This record gives sequence, C-alpha cells and structure tokens, in this order.
Amino acid sequence: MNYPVWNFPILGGSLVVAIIAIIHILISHLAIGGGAFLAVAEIWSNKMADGERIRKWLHKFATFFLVYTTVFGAITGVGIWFSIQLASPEATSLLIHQFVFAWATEWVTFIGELTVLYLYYYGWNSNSRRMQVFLAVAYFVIAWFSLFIINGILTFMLTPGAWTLENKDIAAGFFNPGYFPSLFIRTLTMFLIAGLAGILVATQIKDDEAFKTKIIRFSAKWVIPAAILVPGLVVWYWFTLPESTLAFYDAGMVGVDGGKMEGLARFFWLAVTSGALIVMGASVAAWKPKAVHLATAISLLLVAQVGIMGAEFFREMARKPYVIRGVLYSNALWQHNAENSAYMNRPYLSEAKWNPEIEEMSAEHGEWIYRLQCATCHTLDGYRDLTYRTRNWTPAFGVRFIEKLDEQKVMPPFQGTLKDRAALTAYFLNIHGNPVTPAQVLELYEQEERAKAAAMNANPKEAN
Amino acid sequence: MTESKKEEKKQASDEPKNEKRRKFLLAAAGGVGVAWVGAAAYPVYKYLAPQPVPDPFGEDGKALVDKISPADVARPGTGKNGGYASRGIIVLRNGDGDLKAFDSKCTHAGCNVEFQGDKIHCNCHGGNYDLTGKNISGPPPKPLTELKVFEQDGALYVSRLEPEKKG
Amino acid sequence: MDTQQTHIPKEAEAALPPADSRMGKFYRALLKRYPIWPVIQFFMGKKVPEHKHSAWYMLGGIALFLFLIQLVTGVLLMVYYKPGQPWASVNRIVMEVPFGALIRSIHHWSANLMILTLFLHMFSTLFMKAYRPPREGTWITGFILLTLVTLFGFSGYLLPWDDLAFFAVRIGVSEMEKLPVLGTFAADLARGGPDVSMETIGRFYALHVVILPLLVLALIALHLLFVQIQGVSEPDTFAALPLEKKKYRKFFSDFMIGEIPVWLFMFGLLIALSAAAPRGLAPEANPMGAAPEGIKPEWYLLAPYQALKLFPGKLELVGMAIMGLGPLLVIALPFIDKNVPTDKRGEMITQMAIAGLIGFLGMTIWGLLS
Amino acid sequence: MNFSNLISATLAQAPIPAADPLGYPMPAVLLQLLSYLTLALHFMAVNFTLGGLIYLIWLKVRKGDDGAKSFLGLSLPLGFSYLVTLGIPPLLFVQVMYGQMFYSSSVIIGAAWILVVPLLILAYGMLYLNKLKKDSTTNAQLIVLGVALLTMLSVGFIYVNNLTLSMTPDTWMEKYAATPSGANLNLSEPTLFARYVLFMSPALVVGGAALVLMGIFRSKWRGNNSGDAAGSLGMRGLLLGRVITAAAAGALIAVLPKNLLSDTLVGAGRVHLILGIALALLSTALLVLGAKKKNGLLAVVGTVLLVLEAAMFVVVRDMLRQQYLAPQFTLSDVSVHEQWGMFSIFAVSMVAGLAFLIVLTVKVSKTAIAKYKETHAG
Repeated sequence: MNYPVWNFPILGGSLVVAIIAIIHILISHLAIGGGAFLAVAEIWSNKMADGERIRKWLHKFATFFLVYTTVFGAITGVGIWFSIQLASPEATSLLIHQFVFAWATEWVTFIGELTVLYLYYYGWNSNSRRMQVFLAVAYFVIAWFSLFIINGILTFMLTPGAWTLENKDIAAGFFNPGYFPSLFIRTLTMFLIAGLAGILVATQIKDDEAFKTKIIRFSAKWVIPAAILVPGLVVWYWFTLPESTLAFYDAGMVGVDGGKMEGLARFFWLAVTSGALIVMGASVAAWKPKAVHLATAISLLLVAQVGIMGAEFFREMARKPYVIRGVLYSNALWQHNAENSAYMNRPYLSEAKWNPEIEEMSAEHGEWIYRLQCATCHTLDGYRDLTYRTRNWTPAFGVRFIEKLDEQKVMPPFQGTLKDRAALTAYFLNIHGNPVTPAQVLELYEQEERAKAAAMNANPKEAN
Repeated sequence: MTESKKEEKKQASDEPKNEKRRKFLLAAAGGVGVAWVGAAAYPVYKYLAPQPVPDPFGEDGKALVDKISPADVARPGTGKNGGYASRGIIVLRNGDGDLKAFDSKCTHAGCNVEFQGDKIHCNCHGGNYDLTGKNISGPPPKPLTELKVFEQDGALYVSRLEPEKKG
Repeated sequence: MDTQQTHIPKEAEAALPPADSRMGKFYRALLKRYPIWPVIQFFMGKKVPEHKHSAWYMLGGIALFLFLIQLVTGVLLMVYYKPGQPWASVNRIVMEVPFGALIRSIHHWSANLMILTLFLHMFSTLFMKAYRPPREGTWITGFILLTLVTLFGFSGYLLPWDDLAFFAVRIGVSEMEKLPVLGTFAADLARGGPDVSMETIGRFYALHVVILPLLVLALIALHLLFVQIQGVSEPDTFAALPLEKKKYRKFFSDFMIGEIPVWLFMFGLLIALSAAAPRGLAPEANPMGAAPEGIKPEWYLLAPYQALKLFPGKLELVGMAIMGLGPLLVIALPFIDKNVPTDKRGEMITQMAIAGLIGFLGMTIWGLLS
Repeated sequence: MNFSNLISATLAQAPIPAADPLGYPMPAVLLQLLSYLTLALHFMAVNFTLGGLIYLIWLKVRKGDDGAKSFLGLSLPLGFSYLVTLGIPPLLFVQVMYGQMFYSSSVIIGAAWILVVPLLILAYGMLYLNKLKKDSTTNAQLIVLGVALLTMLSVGFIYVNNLTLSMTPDTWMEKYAATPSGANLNLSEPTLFARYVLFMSPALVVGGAALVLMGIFRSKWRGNNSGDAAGSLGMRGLLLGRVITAAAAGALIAVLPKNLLSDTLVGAGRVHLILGIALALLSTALLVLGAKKKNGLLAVVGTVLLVLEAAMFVVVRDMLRQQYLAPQFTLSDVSVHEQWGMFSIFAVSMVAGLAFLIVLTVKVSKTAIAKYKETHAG
C-alpha cells in the first residue's frame, strides 16, 4: 500500500527478478570460483615443465573470464538490484536500511575485485610470476568476501533467526541459521562451475590431444569437492528451514497447477537431478577428454544453469508467502499489521495511498485491489496467472475464498472489507466474461449465506 | 647410495602405491557418482512404490461383512465364505454357539480357504484348519487370522481382534 | 590350455586390451564364439566430418535420446493409466501418485522437444543437402518417422480425455472427414464411430502404445542402418577440400561420447521445463459442453491449421490439396535434386526450402497469436 | 481505462510512501557526504567513458591518431566497469535517504527502468567487442561503437527521467494509473532536456582531459611528439564541452521554477555554486595550459580539480532536490537509528582496501610503465 506495485505483464515482477538473478548467480559463482581456478592454475603452471603453455592457455581462460564476469556478471548483479526495487520496494527498503553498510562493504570488495583482476590481466606481460600468483590469490580472497557478505542478506530473508523489527540485531540477522550451510554450498558450487568453465576453454585447444587431455582432467577435478560434500550440506541446510516450508515440500510431491505448493518439490528435484547430471557429465569428460568439444562443454555449463535455477527457485519459494519471513509478506503487508484485525478490516481503497480516487463498488474498484494487493506475485494471464486460477469461481465462492486467502499459508491474508472482496471477485468474473457488478456479487453472496444459515437452523446436524 | 639410485628406488616403490591409490580414487569417484544417480532416480522409485493400503477397518474401527447375513450363521455349526473390505472372510458359529470370523487368506501360500462344516480347508495345497482357526494338517504353518465379529442393525461387522493375552 | 583354433584376426589382436587382463580375456572369448570382428571394424570406421556446421550432426542423436525418454516415461505412465477411466486415472497420476505430475510433464515436454528436434534435424539435412543420392532411403525413412512422431503426438493428446484433448482431436479428425471419397470412411475408422468418444480412446491407446512404437522402432533401425552403411554425408564445401585438410572425428566413440553431456543437458532441460511449466489437466471432457476458449492444436500442427483458414468454404479442399503437395515434394526431393556439387536447380531448391521454412514459421507464429 | 479525467480533478495529496521503519543508519549529513563523494566519482567515470567513446568514434570517422584510438579502445571497457561500480554507492545512498521517492518513481517508469540492465550489458559488451575484434573493418567498428554510444545515451536519459520524476510527487498518480506496467517516461517535465544535456555534455570535458593527459605522457615516455595530436584534440573538445555545458546550465536556469532557484541559491547553495564555477574555470585553464606546454603536472592538477568541481555541482543538485521536495518531505523527518558498528567495519575496510589497491596499482603500473618505455623508446 505504501508503494506503487509494478504490474509487469506476462512475467510479473517476481519472474523478472528470478530471470536476472538466475543468470547472475551462475556468472557470479564463476567469478569467484574462477579466481581460485586462476590462482591454482598459476601455481600449478609454475611447477610444470610446460608451464609456459599452460599460462598461454590460462590467458585464454582469463580473457573469457574477464569479459564474461565483468560484462554479464557485474551488470546482472546491478540488474537484480534494479529488479527488486521494482518488484518489492518495501522489502528492498528494509534490507537497504538494515544492511546499508554491509552492502557498502561489499562494494569495497567489488572495487577490489575489479582492480586486482585488471592488474592481473593487463599486467600479464609485465608482472613477475610471483606478482601474478599473488594477484590471482588476492582476487579470489576479495571476491569470496563479496559472497561472505551478500550471503548474509540472502539467507536473512528466509531465516531471519533472532532478528526482529524491534531489536534490529544485525549480527543475529546476518549470521542467521541458514548462513553457514548456504555459504559452504555456494563456495563448493563455485569451484565446480570454475572447473566447467575450464573445460569450456580447454575445447579451444586444437591439434594437441595430450595437452587438451591434461587441462580437461585438471578442470574436471574441480567438480569433486562439491560432488562429495554438497549432499551433506544440503541436509544441514534442510534442518535450518522453517517447519512450514518442510510441510509445503511434503505436500508438494503431487498435484499440479493450483492448490498445493508443488513448485517447491519440483525445483528441489531439479537441483538434485542437475547435480547428478553434472557428476555424470564431468566423469564423461574426464574419462574421454578427447571426445569433449564445444557443444559438450557448453552443455555442462547449461546443466549447471538449470541446476542453479532449481536451487534458487527452491530458496525463493521456500519463503512463500513472505519476502522476509515472519516480517513482511510478499505483497508488502507487514506481519504486525496482518495480526491487527482492525487494520486488516479497513476499507482497502480509502486507506491505500496509490488510489486515484476510485469510487467504492465501482467497476474499477476490484481492478485496483488486484493491482495493489495481488499483482506483486500474480499476473492476469502469464506467470501465476489469475485468469486460470479463478476460472471456476462463482460470486459466492470468490468472496468466501478471498476471506480465507491465507488458510493454506501460501498467500498473505486479504486486507479489506466484505465490499472489497465482492469488488475483487466481480473483477475476476468480468475477466471470464461474466458481466456482474460488485453490488450483484455482494447480493449473490449474501443470498447464499442466508440460505446456508436457514438450512443450518432447520437441520443443524446435516449442515455441519 | 647415489641420488639417481635413490630416485629409482623411490619410483619403484611408488608405482604400486600410486596404482593402488588410483584404483581407490576411481572406486570412490564411482561410489559418489552412483550415489548421485541413485538420488536422481529416487522419484522413479517413489512413483512405482506401492501407495499405502488404507486400513480395512476404516476410521470407526469396523468393516461391513459382505455376502453373509446374520441368518446364514444363525445355527451352530453353520458357516459361510464372504468378504470384507475387498478381502475374503469366513464367518461361522461353532458348537458352543459362538460367532467366529477368520480372514480367509491361507497362511501357507495365500489362497482363500473354504468353510467345509467341520473344518476349514484350503483347496490349493490341501491344508486344514479346525474351527478355531488352528492349523491341524497339511502345509499351513500358522493359524488363520481371527477377527472380532458382531451383529449391528441387522448386518455383520468385523473389527480387529484385541489380543487376549499380554506379556 | 585352450586347444581350439583362435579365429581372432590380427587387427583385432592389436586393438583389444592385453590378453592377460580381465577385459582382454572376455573380448577374446566373445570373439571366439561370435566372429563379428568385421562388423565391429565396420562401425569403428565410421567417421563424422569436422567443420563449422558439425554441431548439426548431433540432432539425430538428441531425437533418439528423447525417444528413449518417451519409451521410459511412457511405460511408467502405463503403470497407472487406465483406458477405461482415462481422465480419472490421469488425474490420479497427477494428484495422487508421488512424482506422477513430474513424470507426465517430462513425457509431455520430451514429446514436444522431440518433434522440434526432428524438424531441426530435417531442415539441417535439407540445407546440407544430405538427402541426395545415394541417401534417398535415409531421407524417406526420416520423413516417415517425422510423420509417425506427429501421429504419436496426436494420438497421445487424446488419452487424458480432458476438455482440450477432446475438442482438439475432434477438430483434427473432422478435417480428415473432408477428404474426398474415403474421408468419412477413414475418419469413422479412426474414431470408432461418427464422433470422438470413449470408443476412440481404445483405438488411440493401441496406436499410441503398441503400433506406433513398433513402427517407429523398426524405422529407426532402418534409418540408422542406412546411415551406418552409407556414412555421414559431407557438405559440398567440405567434400571439395583436399584430403589432407579434411578433418574427421570417429563416431565410435569420440563423437558419441562427446554427445553424452548434450543428452544430459537435454534431460536437465526436460526437468527444468517440467518444473517451471508442468503439464496441467483440464476438466474431464464433456462432449455436450461448449468447447473451451482459445482452443488450438499443438504448435507443430498450427501451421497447416492456420493455412487452412486461408481457404474458406469450398476452397478448403483446394487448400488441403495444396498442403498435401508439400509433403510429397519433400519426399521427392532426392529425385529432383541429385547433382553433386550443387547446380542451379539445387540452389533453387535451397531457396524454395528457405521460403517454405519462413512460411511455416510465419504460419505457426500467426497461429499462436491469433 | 478511463481514469485520466477522474484523476486530474482530484488528487490534492501526492501519495508519498511512509519512510522506512528502520530509519537512517546514521545522521543524514554523513549520508549526504558519502553520497556526494561517490556520486562525483561516478560522474567522472561516466563522463570519461561516454566522452572517450565520442572521441573514439570521431577519431575512427576522421581516420585520426592511432595512439589515441588504441588508448581509448583499451581503456573504455575499464572506464565502463568503474562507471558501473562507482554507481553503486550513490544509488545505495539515494535509496537510504530518498527511498520513498526513488522507489515510487522507479516503479512508475518500471519498464524503462528495467531496460537499463540490458542496455548496460549491450553497451559494455560492444566496448569489449571493439577491443577484442581489432581486425574488423572500420564500418563494422563504427556500428559497434555507435550502438554503444546510443545505448549509453539512452541509459543517461532514463536516469534523468527517473530522478526528475522522483522529485515531483504531484505528477505520480496520473502516470501510475495510466500504465500499470511502468511504460512511462517523464517527458512532461519542463527541465528534462536541459538537465539531460547538462549531465551528458561534461563527457566532452572529462574525455578531453583524459586525451590531454594521455597525449602529454605518451610524448614524454616515448621521447617524441607522438601524443600531440591527441592532446590538441582533447583540448579543443574540452573547450567545446564547456560551452555546451554552460548553454545547458543557462537553459536549465531559464526553465526552473523561479522560487526553487532562488531558494536553492542562498547560503551554502550559493557558495557551492560559485566554488563550482570557479573550479570549472580554473581546471579549464590548467588543462589548456598543460596541453599547450605539455606539462603533465598542470594537467593532472586540472583533472583532479574536475573531480572537486563535480562534487560542488553534485551538492547544488541535491540542494535543488531538497527544495523540490520541501513541501512534502525533508530529511529531518526521518528517524535515525545509528549503526556505528557496521559503519566502522565499512570505513575500516574501505580505507584498508583502497590503501591496498593503491599500493598494488602503483607497483604494477611501475613495472608496466618501465616495460612500455623499454619497448617504445627511440
């Protein structure tokens, strides 16, 4: 109510965030793990007889790395920020005001990362060997600290821990229950992705099978730590998840398109399957490096991309219906307001700031409730579309359903009066070509309620 | 010992060790791979795994007996094959006038047994039970599962038999 | 000691693992009993030319992989599907069986991706001119496979017996009815009556799970056999290269193993699509109710569907005739365009194919938008 | 949707969101200070990259100095990445201080605002493409650079739209009601184009200064006159930039509501404006002199003064914004909950980090310059 709601068509604001974020996460993980890869490969090349050759190849890797991570990585990172302001300004504001100096410190790591990477890359021909190794290590350490910081804010949103709006305990919020498992999972995933990128660049070695084999085997080894340790870490992470999330997961094994929160389970299994596919693919690459070509290597990275899609969607959906769990609902309703029935039962539009003087029970009444209360998560005919979800609504059913919106705990409670509910129902019914007015919806609902009450009086047992 | 000899010796002793290490690592990697593939295949197992069978006695703890009416077993010494919750059942009234019920699944190979007046007989492998359900001859290794049977509103119902003895 | 005369040729001895290793012993024992070395040698000799369009050679393998996914998920779905209670059983798969929605979505997405892959496979073959003699057999079997797979999609579409399926299939079969002479007869035979009904389910089910799989498997075998015997076709530019500049990759096992991660990605993509856009189930078909809004055939049938709309009324037959000509032309390609290297006629055919492709895409997009 | 007639009649009150319940993490003055400092640096990077790009295109069209071309080709992607990175803190602090206004206006022009992300990727990618594909034809290069220029100019335009809109809450509701997807721009804003030119034209100045510096040091390190052409181009461009900027400033003053202008230009506002103008004149003089005399020191001082100048104008800009918002919002309205602990972590890491980077950069540059001199001497 505080901020206007961005009604992005088809995708909806949240999917815009997700698309940018999923791309960014693959690249940012590469940006950090790749630092470790550069450092280890530098040290390795110093010990090898064909070190000069390895470094020549490493220069190719560094070029790819530099362009890919700075162009796509840095900008999509800023892009996430742009998109969350649009999708959830209230939550972004809260995070910014609580963690502004954490972000500012992360910015110091950005400047550090960039500068050190440029000194490393542009000093390729003039720097001493020792300096190059030092710069690569420094790059990795600085870059990893950016993860160290952003991970606190990311995990805070799902498991704020002992933090509350009153105590503002930044340490408790930052090092929240999900912080460490998540940090370790991401760190290992970074190495894995760096290895896959190494394989990709290795496919550009032409006419020297032995050298290609050597580099691919070296790169494939970077998958091993994640393959062994991530399953255990996921179990740890699992135990930090809120109970309601786990309950959604259990309920989500079956069912499709509506009702259940089955997405949580589907995306979890997408992540697991992708993990298995990467382990298989990397084994294939290590087994027959000769057979690896560009499409092979790109496929491996794409598997990592869909795996990240699974894991990140899981993390986001696990928070549903909150944007900051237990504090702020996705549609910018504060938990403390949600518990206050006087607040919740006020006429919605007259209280809404972003109300262009819409008359109550007018044709636009319902549309504005949709725009301000539903459109943060839903669209009309795209992502989580309401046209489909309300296809079987009758006037009375709609009014009743909206009243119990939060019953399944996957949506926030509805704010507003009976008239507001009738207006919103009328809006959806109109979309389905049923030209009822809010007043008619209200009348039909009340008729049905009266009939029910009468039936109850006549036969209390049967009406249940 | 000269340097080169030392080297040689070191190499010689390393080789089998390296080979062993290589084999171990390969096996370990294989193990991790198999574990991952297993995890990914879990949904297929879960899809095929049988759904939990609903409790035949339902929420109120009883099941209606099908195809046997109280009149069928009114006199002592009568009995009949019937069904409950899509399983087979035998209800009989013994010489003492007590109503008894047994799940008709033979404890030997799972055929449904038949009430034959003085005994309960299994046609598949010729096993016999007495009218208390005890296995008296033939292959059956165990007595039949007895159920508690009672009449209610003109129909027969069965429920789980409370264990008589404890400890 | 083994006193039997060994039949293992010298080349085999050189290629096999050492005789005292476990695998070496196994292979030798095998070759002694079944002297298939020439066959193995033949397959080992298969090469794939390496040039900048080599990636297109992977499409056939991808389509085969997706077909295998279809077989596996199809069998899994058959475990719970009941043709007597089509909608209820599919609803049970979706709403009750653990991961049932996932398996069904994979089956759905894999079907779509398979058809898409086959289209791409066909067009890449077309543009590389790999259909020219002596590869007519491969081309024709390939085209029949594409037709059969489309039929697969059409028959499978009906099986859930929901509203969308019912009306889409009803429209499809009644198009058939309009064909002159045998139209009604064929349509009735397909439907098992004058209209799509539960009778149709049985026919489509048998078609979908027995007849088509057998036909397709047999044709795939034939198609692959042709490819194996004749080898991969080389595009003109590659064939014109001097021998020392031609680079090849061994099909067994370099090319194939390199393709495995691509298949793995396809599998990941299937799961991702199924997670992000699971196949929904519309309400049970109601032959008396109104057709749902926005009903359209699947995307791969949209182009002809949309094109037919251009021929209103009695002209529809003309339209169908024109569209019937398309596939015939495609089949006839190897007999029209056979000169290597490409001559004027060949170039003209390429341009026509581009026009056809653009027309197909345009019609499909138009169909999606309208 | 027929709201427009409804809306224009009503809406006495602009829908300004309530401030964040957490309040400011430290007194607003300090936040302002941090924001001025970082915003000035951000503007320098923007102007260097945009200006450099304009000069590079000019050089390619006119088949000008190769040394300047390769310098710009190499450094523009770097400039771009610092442009983006230095843009983060001011964006962070504007959200802390003016979040309610900034988020609202961002949502209202949401479709354009999110477009910034792909546009930035496109511009940045084009700059790298230009650097890595050296062997392409001039025409292809011009297309690549032209796309980069257009995208950068559009990003600047979107920014000016958003920030002007964030200062005029009275116009929000009508725009928001009309297009829920945020397919809006703030074209009705009278100061929009003057502001846009005012913010973009210093590109010629900063880019010119960079060319002057590059020219001087190139000639110096190589011991010949190979940098002269670049230096003189930079100098001329710089002067042209100054003229355009002054014209835009005049235009802005002409269209600004008079009371806002007079309220801004009293006390501190006036001091900063005068300081800014003085610094502008001084830096211009130093850079021109440096270029003529090939004196590196003068040019370096002149360039550093550019940063200070930018900081002065950034302050004036913020004061103008406060006047715009004065009827609805002042910074002192918002409560303050200090986070000194977190701030000191930031401050320490920033000081330590910058020190580390400076030491490292000097060290690496020294070897690189030595090597450069070695290769190009004589």
